[in-house]
Amino acid sequence: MRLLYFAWLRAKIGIGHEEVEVPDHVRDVAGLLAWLKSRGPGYAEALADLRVVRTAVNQAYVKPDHPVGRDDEVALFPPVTGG
Amino acid sequence: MRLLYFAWLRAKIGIGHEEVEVPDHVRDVAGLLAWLKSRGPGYAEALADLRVVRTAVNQAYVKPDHPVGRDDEVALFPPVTGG
Amino acid sequence: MTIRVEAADFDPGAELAALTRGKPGIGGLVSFVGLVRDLAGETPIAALTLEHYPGMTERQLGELEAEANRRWPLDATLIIHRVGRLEPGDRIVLVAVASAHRDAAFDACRFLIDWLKTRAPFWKMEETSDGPRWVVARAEDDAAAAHWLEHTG
Amino acid sequence: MTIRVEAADFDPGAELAALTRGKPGIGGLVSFVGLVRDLAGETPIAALTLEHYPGMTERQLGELEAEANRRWPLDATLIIHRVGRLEPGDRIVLVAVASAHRDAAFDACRFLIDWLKTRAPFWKMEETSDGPRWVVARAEDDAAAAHWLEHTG
Repeated sequence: MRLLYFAWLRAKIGIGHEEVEVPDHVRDVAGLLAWLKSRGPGYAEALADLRVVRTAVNQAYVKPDHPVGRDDEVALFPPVTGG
Repeated sequence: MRLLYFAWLRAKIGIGHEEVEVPDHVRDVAGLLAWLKSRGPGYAEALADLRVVRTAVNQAYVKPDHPVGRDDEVALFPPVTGG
Repeated sequence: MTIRVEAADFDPGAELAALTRGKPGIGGLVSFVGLVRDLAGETPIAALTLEHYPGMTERQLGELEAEANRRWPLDATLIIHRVGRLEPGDRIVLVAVASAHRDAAFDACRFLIDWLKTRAPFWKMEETSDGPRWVVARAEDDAAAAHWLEHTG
Repeated sequence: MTIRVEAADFDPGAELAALTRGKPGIGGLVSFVGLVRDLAGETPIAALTLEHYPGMTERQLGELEAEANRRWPLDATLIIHRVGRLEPGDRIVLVAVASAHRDAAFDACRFLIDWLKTRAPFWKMEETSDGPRWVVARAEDDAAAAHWLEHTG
């Protein structure tokens, strides 16, 4: 699975993107976020308040119950502030 | 009194402006319009339907009961169509 | 807070750049450009001639600008309206409003063009294949302007 | 129906002229230009850096443009959004909409910038005298975007 991080999520996690092998029990966005939190203090800090984390799967906004699989591109980022 | 005519009112009356001596009984816009109608067929035609005639006295929109005097600039024109 | 009535064409890019130059508090700039259309309903239009009432025009536009500035916190406003003969595709009018916030800029720009269309003494004569004809005021324009009497954005 | 995301500045006058060229059915052209402000609240801002999600940005903006064209009869739309480091007074974004009628152009332009601000994956980092900080999304922007869910102009 390809993971992308933007803005302060990228800064806290320390990288902009990575390829990961997720465990079999990770089936949806909520499961993915829970697993990521366990991967280190940067992840835990970035994902401490999920109210300010948005998720896109394959470049479309999704909700926590959206399924994720090994071929997906999953992006995590704060609420957008362009324009 | 200085009178100004615009758009199709100017075309029907045949002139863009004139200086007139109005009779003493003409005290307001309604009286002025009634008097002007009597001045010839062009005036009568231009002022036949007063619903489509707007009046400005000294460059401000006024209603038929607005007073007019010899030193005023009075303009007659159709509803505006700029922009 | 600039108003110009002129026969010459204007350059929207240069006008917009000048409006915001040296004012770094401006966050949003909304502009409206009105253009001569080639059709009026289904009638082809070869040209328009715009007539106005010099003096009253500037006075009415000045009052509209002052009213917009009373209603919204604006950093800059600009109204340019052309007169004379114009052809399809030609620019007729530019209304531009700059503000710290986009909502104020949008509301004020729309207010200015809505009221300009019903209050500023301009008249259009169209040249058609049946000859010239004066444009009739649109009831929708009156409704758009009246909206602002009840509504302060 | 053009979308561009780029570091370079744009020329609003040239962009607006290109948008309407050769389309004499256009009666109104509404544009919004967003600029970098020198203050965020009361904090002086030295610069902004704009980051985005390449690919998703263009996809989201394309969906917004398609939605605007479903809702209103439009002749042309344009969205340009800059990325990278920008200073106060610099242009950030241009949204322009042309239509036969001004109401459609105003509504669609406002719809596009409202939704862009809440859906397009851009993020701003401000440089202040206290160091860099990420801009926090505004509740007003969510409200402005939500308005269009109930309202078709």
